[in-house]
Amino acid sequence: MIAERLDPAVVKSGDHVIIRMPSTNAKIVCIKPDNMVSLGKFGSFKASELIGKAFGHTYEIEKGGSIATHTLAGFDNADITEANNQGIVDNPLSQKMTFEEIEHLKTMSLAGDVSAKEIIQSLTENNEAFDKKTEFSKSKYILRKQRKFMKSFVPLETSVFNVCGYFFEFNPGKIRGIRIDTLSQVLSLANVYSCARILAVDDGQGMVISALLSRMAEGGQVLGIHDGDVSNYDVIRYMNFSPATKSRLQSLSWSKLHHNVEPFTEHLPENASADDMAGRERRMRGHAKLSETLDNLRRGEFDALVVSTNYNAKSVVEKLIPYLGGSRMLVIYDQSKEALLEAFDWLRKSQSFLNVQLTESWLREYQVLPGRTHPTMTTSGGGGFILSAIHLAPAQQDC
Amino acid sequence: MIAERLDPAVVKSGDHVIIRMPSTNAKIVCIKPDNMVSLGKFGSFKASELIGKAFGHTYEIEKGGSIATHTLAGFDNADITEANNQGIVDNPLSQKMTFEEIEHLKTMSLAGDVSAKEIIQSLTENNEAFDKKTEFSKSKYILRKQRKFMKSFVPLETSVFNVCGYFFEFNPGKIRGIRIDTLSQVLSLANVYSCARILAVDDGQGMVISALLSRMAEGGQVLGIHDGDVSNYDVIRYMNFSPATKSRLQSLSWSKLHHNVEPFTEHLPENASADDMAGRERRMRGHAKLSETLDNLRRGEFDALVVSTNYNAKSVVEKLIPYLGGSRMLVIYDQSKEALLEAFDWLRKSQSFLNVQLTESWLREYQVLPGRTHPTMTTSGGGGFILSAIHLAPAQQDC
Amino acid sequence: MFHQYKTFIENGDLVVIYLNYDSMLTVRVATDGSLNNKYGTFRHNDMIGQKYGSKIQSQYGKGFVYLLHPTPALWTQVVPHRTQILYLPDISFISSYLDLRPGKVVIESGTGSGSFSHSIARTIAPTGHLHTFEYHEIRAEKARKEFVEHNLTDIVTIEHRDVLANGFGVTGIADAVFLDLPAPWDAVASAKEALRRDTVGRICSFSPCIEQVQRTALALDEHGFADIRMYECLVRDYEIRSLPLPSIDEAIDGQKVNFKLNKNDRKKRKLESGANSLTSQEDGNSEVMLSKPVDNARGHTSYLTFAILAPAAAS
Amino acid sequence: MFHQYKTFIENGDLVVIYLNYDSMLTVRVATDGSLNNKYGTFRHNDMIGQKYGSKIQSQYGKGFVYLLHPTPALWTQVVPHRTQILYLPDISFISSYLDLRPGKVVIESGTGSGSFSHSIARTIAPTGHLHTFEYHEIRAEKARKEFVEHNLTDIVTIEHRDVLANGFGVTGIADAVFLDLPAPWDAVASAKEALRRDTVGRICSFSPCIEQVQRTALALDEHGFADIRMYECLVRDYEIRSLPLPSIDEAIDGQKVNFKLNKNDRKKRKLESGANSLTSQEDGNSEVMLSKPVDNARGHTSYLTFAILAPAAAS
Repeated sequence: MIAERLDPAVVKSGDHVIIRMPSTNAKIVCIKPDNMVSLGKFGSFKASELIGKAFGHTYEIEKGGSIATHTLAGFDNADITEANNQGIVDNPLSQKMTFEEIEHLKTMSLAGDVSAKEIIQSLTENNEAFDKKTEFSKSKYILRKQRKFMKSFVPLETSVFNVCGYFFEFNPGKIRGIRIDTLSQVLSLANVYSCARILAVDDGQGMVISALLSRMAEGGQVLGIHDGDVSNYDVIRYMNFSPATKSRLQSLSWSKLHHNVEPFTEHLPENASADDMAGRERRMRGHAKLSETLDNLRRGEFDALVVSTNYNAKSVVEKLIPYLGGSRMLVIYDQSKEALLEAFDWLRKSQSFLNVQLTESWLREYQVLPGRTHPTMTTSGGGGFILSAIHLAPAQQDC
Repeated sequence: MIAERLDPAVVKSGDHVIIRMPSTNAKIVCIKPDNMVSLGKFGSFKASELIGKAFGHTYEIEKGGSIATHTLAGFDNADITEANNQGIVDNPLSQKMTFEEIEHLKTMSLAGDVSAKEIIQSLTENNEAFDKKTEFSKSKYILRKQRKFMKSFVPLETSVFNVCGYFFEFNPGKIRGIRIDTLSQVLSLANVYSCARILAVDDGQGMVISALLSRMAEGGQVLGIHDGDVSNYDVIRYMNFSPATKSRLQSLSWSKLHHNVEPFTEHLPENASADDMAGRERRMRGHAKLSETLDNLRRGEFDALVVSTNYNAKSVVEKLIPYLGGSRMLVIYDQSKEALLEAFDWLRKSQSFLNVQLTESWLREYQVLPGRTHPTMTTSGGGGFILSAIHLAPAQQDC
Repeated sequence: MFHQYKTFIENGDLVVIYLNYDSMLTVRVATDGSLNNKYGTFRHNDMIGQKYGSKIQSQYGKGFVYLLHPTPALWTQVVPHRTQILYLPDISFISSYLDLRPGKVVIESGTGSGSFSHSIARTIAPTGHLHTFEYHEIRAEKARKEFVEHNLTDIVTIEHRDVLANGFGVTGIADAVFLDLPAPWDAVASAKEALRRDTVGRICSFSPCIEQVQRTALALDEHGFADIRMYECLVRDYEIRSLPLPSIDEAIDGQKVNFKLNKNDRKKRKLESGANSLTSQEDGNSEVMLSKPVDNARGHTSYLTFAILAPAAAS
Repeated sequence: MFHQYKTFIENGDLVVIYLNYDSMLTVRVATDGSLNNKYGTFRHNDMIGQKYGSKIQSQYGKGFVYLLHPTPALWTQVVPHRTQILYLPDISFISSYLDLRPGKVVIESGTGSGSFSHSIARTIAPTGHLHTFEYHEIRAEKARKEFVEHNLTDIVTIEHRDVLANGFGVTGIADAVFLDLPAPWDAVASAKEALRRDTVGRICSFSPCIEQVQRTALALDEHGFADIRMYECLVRDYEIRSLPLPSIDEAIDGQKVNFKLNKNDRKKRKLESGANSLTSQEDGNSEVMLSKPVDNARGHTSYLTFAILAPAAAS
């Protein structure tokens, strides 16, 4: 009953890992044994140090780029009601250490000669106002300084949740602004499951296709239709997918949609060079792959059609609907509602779709701390829109 | 320093009052001494009974249509953690009273022969499962029954907040779907204040104009431009405005926008009848009023232009912008974002506006009860969109 | 059915009968069976051999219905509500956060009406497993019956059990734990016990009230869970209308303008099933497509509290 | 200035200098004064006599700025932040809920940075009065100075006072009380004391954390306030972009498509002030107007807890 172990227990050499820093900044790095991983002002550590270590822990960077597990503090009990105390006057002069002294400590910290804890201790001891602060203010002060000086980080798996969150925050344009809640709804609405055959258009560099692949097992298949000659599904390379998972993806250029595959007829002259022969081999493999992909497409009856496109959505859907099976889902994502309205209207007026819905997802994160629970003060403006519908089977002619 | 007393201390004869019922249903009634006010299944009471009584209290309807102040129960302390108790099996058979017996009680209650309290007591005493219920379930059960049987109500003032809330809930189409948070933002953005001169287009039956008038004092003025021959600002009649407040409103038909006022030249024949003379008087007053209104419009330099229209928003704004002063606000409301996009684009490209903003308000209500605090489970889908901009003064020619 | 699509309807299959967007039901197709509703009598024999997604006529051509393939999303819309159920936005977000994929082992408590269970099973099949626990005996029985009818018994094990008193009875096997309990904090210790310790374990607690979140977060913190984060997820539905937005010049010229809502869309929706009739009335070409949020929306379902349990020992 | 518009700028007036949508400042115009910024030197003498809403050139024609009339909404954008301030959505909603209108008497505590105070004063002028209390002495002094400079002293009285310890010092005069305090529950009794009892009194408490709401609601209930309701209000800003949305036929035909964002709008915005140059580049006509929420938004300000105090005796 215990299933195959899927989750990476520890960081492996060659993995991509998301490194979350105390500033809540993050970066994706590829862990190669000989590299140093630089976290800017949070220091650098040897990638080899992380190999074999568990995800989800907090590690502190020590002298020489080694790392050690860091114990997290639990909830503190500072009281919000003291947050606004009458006597305190904000004054940068209450810090007795000079700018130069603090800079010196920072340099020593980067070199690993002094720990963040020691810096923060120095700062608080030399801050005249610190003792006058309420517990709430003290806690806030220390947290702020920790974010500034702690040379610690948490390695996170490149799961769909984490990768989508990473790009949404740091490069939303790359993934067409799809937020993880919206992406999750795409997966649910499209009824993605282990051995589904899915037709997909993903002009967001493969974020959607990565999510589809992550839910696939043996028998599952994703066929991605892309513009240009080669697909740009860059996001996939961060996912640490197994070769088996990667093999579930086929891709086809729009320009080949109506392509007729002729038999492969290239003949080499008798005294062909090794290069010529290798070239023919390559072209033959390409021909076979294209032929196979087109066969797959034209077999039709796909289990879902999932679209995130820079083109006119209605024009895309019109072209691909013939390949979608009956009682299967059409799911279209876009950042703008206006980009979906024409398709929405067309789907509703068509006799081939049921349950046509245009929805917008709404997500809210909270800070949960004793006495200080509230929604986060800043948030994303929006996570995108989904247009979905149930596709009907064409009327049968045999009765 | 104590200002003029504005709020109605008690219900006056002829007032409109919002009656909120235990079901959270509500209705607006006009309190006339000889009328009965029917609240359907919650009974009827004599309007005269409410005259002189204070707003905001809960009144219970007693035998013969009299009313008495009802003491509200405070917070109860039912515990949500018991909400889902294992032993309870929902079973309508646990009620020992028959359908007929309960109906009989209801009839007696409507006649005032038995109080809601007594009915609920009968129901709980005859419910076998009641004692097995947790405190949470008991509290929920009683609240549900109170909503069904309590013949009580709360009279509310027809303030802008209450009237907008009433129509938004029960007839949103009438007020073009404007929600009170959005309407409030219109007032702030337009910088409405006591003696402002405001140009307004309100195709939502006067909800916006009512809100503008409510913020006016001596010196303030609202000029409403409407389609058709006469304005339909029906909402105003619910507001219990004083004659002085009502006199701050002028209105003008769009069809008169370019009207040239000629001197009033109607002469009566020597032996004119009383009717003829009255007619001439009426037409002369109408002529004077139109003339005055057009003078006011053409004086221009209005302090705000506030628009809620069924017409193309850009076409409306283009016509009225010449009458708006410099450094004054243009504020346009609509239910649909799409209806504002053309005007948005036009304003941004124009050199006559600064700070062009398209916003959507978001409002959330919560249930706050000990141990059971959460946002309300159902809500309105949206409250509308506001397009606003600062209007610049035309470049001066004199330098 | 729920984790394997079919193309044709066969005898014994479960079919979702779609009347309109808020009226669906399920039937198990049986030779010579029939379904009666206000649109007429529909013979199961007419369904057998049809493709999923087909429209079939009633016996005397009075009306029609659509035959849909069961999916967890449709099941959520037709499941008999024995409790408050989870809807698609929460289901989707929780599934992603808990990183559910084929092969994962999941614990759910309580089972409730089984709406989420079907979705979890679909996502972790064919190699994963869901252990779901329900302390209300009748609900547990009903859910068990559904899992059998839906051929989910190889993916789902349901147990009638008071997990607050007795724990989950498993140790170190779960990739993820989902709690939908009135007092989730009392299940945190058991959840920790049930989670794997060789990799990151994940937990989600689903509670409507903020006070439950506050207590659960404290319990998670006390038991060594980390990265405690809380979210809410909802969706907003939009409708579109085609409306004329005439220039104000028409009013200035004194023209009468008809602002009536184009009722086409509403008609179209009604015609999704029901009486046969025509629907292809074209829009006036002066109309503009306007969208707005549907008037009444779900304002809250529950707060979603997540945490991770880092592996026992960092090597 | 804040409750009476003027048309022309005179010596001694307060003017909001608008550089762009997120950069504004105020100056008090004085004969022979000047303002220096990166767009050049702007002479006050050039401002005097101009209409509010005019654009003026810098001394050597290098750049320009706009001269705006002060309003509470603009003041909210330029006010020196001595504390967290209230923004327009909360200000608007609270003002409506508390039914603020000319003639109302309002109590506010604390004054904070005075953002809301200016708005209240504008709304209740000329016959209403705001009593505002601030327990932080320096903040109180700064606010007092602003009220004097802004000619609000006939509408606003500010007092440096610890209202938790000493109450508001007034009885039965207020139509509405607004609390923005870390421990608002401790001010509920004083608020009740300050409210009129001959008509419906209204109270609003503004608190960022839900625990504050929970305690305040209990205190309101204990002190006999009724109809305790809690809200949150935010706005979402939209931006529009003109983008080409070509038919997929172009990709099928193998054409290269340029999806680049039309930068016009951004350019336009930059040109709101600053260097003189041209801006009237027309959009390509194949582009579609698309809106989307601005990427980063305010996710929370505070919870707004309201209650009413019904009149003392129903006659």
